[in-house]
Amino acid sequence: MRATPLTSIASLAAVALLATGCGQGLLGGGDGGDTAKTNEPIVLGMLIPQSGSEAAIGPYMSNAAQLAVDEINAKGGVLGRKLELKTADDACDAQSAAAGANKLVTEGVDVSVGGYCSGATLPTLPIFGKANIPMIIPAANSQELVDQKLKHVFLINGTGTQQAAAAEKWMTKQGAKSVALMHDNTSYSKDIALRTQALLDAPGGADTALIEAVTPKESDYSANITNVLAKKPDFVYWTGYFQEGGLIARQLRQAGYKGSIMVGDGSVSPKLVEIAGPEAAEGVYATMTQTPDTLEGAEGWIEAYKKKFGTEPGPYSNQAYDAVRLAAEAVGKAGGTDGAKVIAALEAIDGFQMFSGPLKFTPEHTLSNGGFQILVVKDGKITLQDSLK
Amino acid sequence: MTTLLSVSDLRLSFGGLLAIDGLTFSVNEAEVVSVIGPNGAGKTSAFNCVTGFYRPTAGQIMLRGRSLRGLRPSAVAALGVARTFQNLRLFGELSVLDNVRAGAHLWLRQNVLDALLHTPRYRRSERECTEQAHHWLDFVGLRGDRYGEARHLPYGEQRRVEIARALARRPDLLLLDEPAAGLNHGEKTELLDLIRRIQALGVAIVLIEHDMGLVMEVSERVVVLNFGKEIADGRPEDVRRDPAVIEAYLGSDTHA
Amino acid sequence: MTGVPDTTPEGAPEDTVRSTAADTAESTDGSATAGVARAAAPNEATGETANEAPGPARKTAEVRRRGAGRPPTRASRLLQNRWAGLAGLLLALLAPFVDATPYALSVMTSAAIFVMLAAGLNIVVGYCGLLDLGYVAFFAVGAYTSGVLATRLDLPLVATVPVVIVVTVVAGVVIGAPTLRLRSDYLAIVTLGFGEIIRITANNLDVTGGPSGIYGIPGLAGSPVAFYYLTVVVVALAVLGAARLGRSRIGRAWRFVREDEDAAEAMGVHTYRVKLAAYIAGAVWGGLAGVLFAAHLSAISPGSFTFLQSALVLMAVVLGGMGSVPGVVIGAIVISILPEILRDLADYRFFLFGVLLIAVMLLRPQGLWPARSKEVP
Amino acid sequence: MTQLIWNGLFVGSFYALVALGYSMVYGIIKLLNFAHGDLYMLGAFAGFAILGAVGGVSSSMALPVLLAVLVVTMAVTGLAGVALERIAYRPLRRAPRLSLLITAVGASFALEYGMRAAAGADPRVYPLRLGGSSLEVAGARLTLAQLVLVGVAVVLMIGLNLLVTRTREGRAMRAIALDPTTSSLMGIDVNAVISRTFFIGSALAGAAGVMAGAYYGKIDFLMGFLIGLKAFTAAVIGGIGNIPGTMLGGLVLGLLESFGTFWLGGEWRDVFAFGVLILFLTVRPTGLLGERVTERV
Repeated sequence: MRATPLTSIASLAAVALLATGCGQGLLGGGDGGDTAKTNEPIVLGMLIPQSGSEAAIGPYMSNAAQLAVDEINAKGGVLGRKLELKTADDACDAQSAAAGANKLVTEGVDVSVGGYCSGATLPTLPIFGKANIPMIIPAANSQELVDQKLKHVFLINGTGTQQAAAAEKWMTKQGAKSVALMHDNTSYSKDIALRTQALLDAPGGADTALIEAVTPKESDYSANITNVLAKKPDFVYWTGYFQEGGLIARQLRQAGYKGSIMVGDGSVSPKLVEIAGPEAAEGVYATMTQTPDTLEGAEGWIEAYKKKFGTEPGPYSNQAYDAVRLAAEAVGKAGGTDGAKVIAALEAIDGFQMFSGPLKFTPEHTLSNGGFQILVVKDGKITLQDSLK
Repeated sequence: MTTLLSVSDLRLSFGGLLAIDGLTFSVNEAEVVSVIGPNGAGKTSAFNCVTGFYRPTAGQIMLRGRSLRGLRPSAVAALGVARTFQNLRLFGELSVLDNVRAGAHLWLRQNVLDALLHTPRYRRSERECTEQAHHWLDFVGLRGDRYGEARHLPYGEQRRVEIARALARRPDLLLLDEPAAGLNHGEKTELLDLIRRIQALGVAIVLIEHDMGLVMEVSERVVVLNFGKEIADGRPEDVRRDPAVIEAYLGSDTHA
Repeated sequence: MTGVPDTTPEGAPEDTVRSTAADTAESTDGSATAGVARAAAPNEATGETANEAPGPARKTAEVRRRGAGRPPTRASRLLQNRWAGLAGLLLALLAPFVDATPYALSVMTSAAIFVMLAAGLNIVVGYCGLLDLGYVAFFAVGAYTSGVLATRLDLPLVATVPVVIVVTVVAGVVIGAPTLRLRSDYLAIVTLGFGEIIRITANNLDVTGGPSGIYGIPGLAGSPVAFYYLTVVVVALAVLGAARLGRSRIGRAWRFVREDEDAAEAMGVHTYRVKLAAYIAGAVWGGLAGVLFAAHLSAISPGSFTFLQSALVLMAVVLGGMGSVPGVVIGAIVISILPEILRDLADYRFFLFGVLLIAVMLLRPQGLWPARSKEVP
Repeated sequence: MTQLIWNGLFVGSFYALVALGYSMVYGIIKLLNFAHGDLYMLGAFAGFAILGAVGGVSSSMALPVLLAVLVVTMAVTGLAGVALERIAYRPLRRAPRLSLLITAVGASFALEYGMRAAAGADPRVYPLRLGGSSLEVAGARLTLAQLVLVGVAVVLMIGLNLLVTRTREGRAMRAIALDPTTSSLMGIDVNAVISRTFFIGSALAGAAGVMAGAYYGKIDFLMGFLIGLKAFTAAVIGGIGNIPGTMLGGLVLGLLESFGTFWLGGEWRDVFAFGVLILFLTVRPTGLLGERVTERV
């Protein structure tokens, strides 16, 4: 290319201006507004980790969501319109999440049904908010999402507060006296630990022996465990993920700890048992929302999922499934995809059946009932111990 | 004649090894003094002590009555001392001109804001800096490409650039560490001329050199080192006849 | 790069060469007299003598005429770099006319911020030759300082900028002062350690919002388009500033240090201070990029400031060409846009980056768009 | 108290094993092999693959099988280290140090994310584990497996020290560390010795990887990153390039972390470790046992 600079810049400018005619540019004008959309599909957007440290979670959620979309479409869709699911990767990272959210907005999403990592979900709130898109967040549940009191944000996973309440209830029921809380210093895990501590601090029942933070992704937690055991607790509650949870359970037992161990919902995975080893994992409790495994009457659903995707559903599959169904319900009630109307419809919902039970949102747009229950590792399998009802 | 640099009772040891053992000499303004001696006699170590690259174990180094001991090399340079290195130390990937501009670092008056805003002062100082760089390259008689990378120049030319860089510092004292090493006969003659012209600018020169012809030709005084000790200090013709010097050189020759 | 004018002296109109040579003389190391000498150089053959300089400059011109017979590509090269910059800026300014969807704007804004980071790291690594593996620490310091001040004290984000500058300068000194005396490879690990310390500290403190960070940070402009333009202008100024610093006294000193610390010291360059200056400049650039980042995302958390981020910025600098401003800008754009285009390959991204780092170092250490080694007189 | 000391020594012996490779490579070619921690990860995965190929093993045979796997893995990671040096480092031996460091960072990424592409992001669990009962010694609780691992580490380290101080090979290494040019003039095959150094250093890291896999059970593609940094810290504390110093540095760092966690809380442990690194580099860059280099200003 031997053009002079001036001509090449001029031609670039010309190309650019021509391209604006295509409609996406600044001079392209709006895209016709909602009126033209009556026969187009209703687009649901799902932001989930498809790469990065939490990449394994993504398919569980998007598959289940797709399952719900297909089921609803098979019954004729909503308001005569089909549902369509679009996913974007947030890589569990704020910047990727912002780009992904903007991508979904650009693709004309009507309702957002994604959000797994709290840290990555936070920056997407204003992006969807500005575009007047309601968000039904299936998994992310940190308190910061609630604290902003945003009108367009609804959480259908149990919150840290609710999980802490379930944990405290079970500890008291087990007659725990002195509880050690361990977290991995991520927002999700620390939040549950601090909220549990607040509940335990109330007079009566068990007391908090200490809160111990560990560095995630390490192998040796003996130093932390020495700290914990120095306080002689009779109950240890780990609120982080299964990778460390398995190691901690194992190393606690190796260090001679005889009391109870309980883990949070992030640790509920067969890998926990594998990492800890069957002996150390035996009898470990877990606080967990209802899963297909523990839900009576969900067998058919699991079958459908397996038939379609060839794998078992996993963490947050059921919440993602419910998020899509809830979105369809709200759009149907609102009579269209107008953001404000859908939000009003969501707020008005009462008794919609979900895995976690009949739905009614609190004024903060969280579940009135978290649906947490207690699981236990029995013969190497995670089974229901107590539904706490 | 006023004394410019005086070194007295300089000692330097590395671990147990005594590299310089009580060196005393002085250099007057605009004087050419050579430091000679067999390999490993401590000549370059003495240079490094004067220019702040080594910390002497004991002794005094005074430049116009100011002690140089304990100063870092750049502070020594700021007091008017410039040097070349035994093994060429050009900024190889930078242009020849930039190499010489390094000499202007100390006297160039511009600050960060000037550079960011391209103030008239910035333009003026950059202009002056480039002019000076060209001037000193002309002065040393560089024939090669001034805009290309310094490492692409032939060896002899690189030597010239290094001297031009030191001169751009506008020093009062110039330390040349074996400037004739690797030069051919014609280049040595030019070097001789160059040293005289530098001296004519009023710059004192201390020269480490193995080429005795060159040393005898340009030096006003010669200091002879052997095993870190000073064995002679005087006019070239006197030193040449000094039995201790002859012994040192013959002795070292027989061992070599 | 298509679209970057690839001019040759033959191709450029004569009058363009002449007029630009006069008004861009300041943008190179060359001076007005050098410019004149250039005009008088034999191959230029303009026949104009009006610009002939008097006295010594004239003489030097003649000497060079004798010695350095180089083809006069410099005027066109100069054009090329300046025009490349302007063309890049124009491209950035026009891009929203092609695609102004929220997604495109978000990606382009992120890319612009990343360019600023790379320009800052280029000062440290490219100019000064100091390997900084924890550069993201300054990015974090800038983002957190503005975010905390804006949300806790209800300040507009612009008002936090002076504080951010002060804090990042302090951070640069605190991190640089103890470490810059070390050998270069120790420095690499120590900066990595500092990067981790900053991130973990942000994660542990309450004032920084702990692990979930800060949310609800006000923006800097009303609409995404306006913010994009603001970012482009700020980043363009930052890139220009870094380039200008690189061509000044301090910038040359950085290169002297990179090439040979001892020789630089011998010429009176206080290498420690000069390195610290590079560090501080890098810190300020990174910190200001952090402010843009906070405004862009409205929420920041420790997860955005991991070692991976530092490595990505380094990758951009190395890939583009260490020490080369246009190279680094292109490197940064490639590194930040590529994952968006190749979202499906996200899992292989870092593997490819690693292989690419090795390949670049083995096969093309000067990068995609190398720094000029030959000087434009 | 004794528990803290034992925890520190146990973790420290892992640090020491990994740090030795760092230290040897640095000592001989002044390269900070940033990818060294990833050879530890590679070792863990190699051991995992070998165990998977061997199939089920009864628990009574666990120890001998693991020792055999350890030896094979050491050979595998050793060769990987040699290959790494040949491909990525040797062509750049005369290049500026910055290029070499950047290459090392690239190698680290390629190994980590290459393993991720090959084995997935999810952690893997060793099929064979060193469990065993625990016993109490002077108030510290330790398991037999821990004793075995520390024993293996000590044997490896003593062997290495003998190799370097007593053999021809070791003399050649030390000679190259002092002056590669002269060494090659003296007839030492510099390339071969450097290759062997990489082999030994990488094999030690690989051994540590298998031991970690067998003891802790969980392995993942990023497990080498942090321990690489810690091992570097250990090497600096002890005196990089100095073998007994590096071993000491590993143990000291393990103890510091153990006590640091106790005093400051787990969330500050890494800040504490890196703080110690920076402190050492500022105050005593030669480490505890490193000899002082000639002072140049």
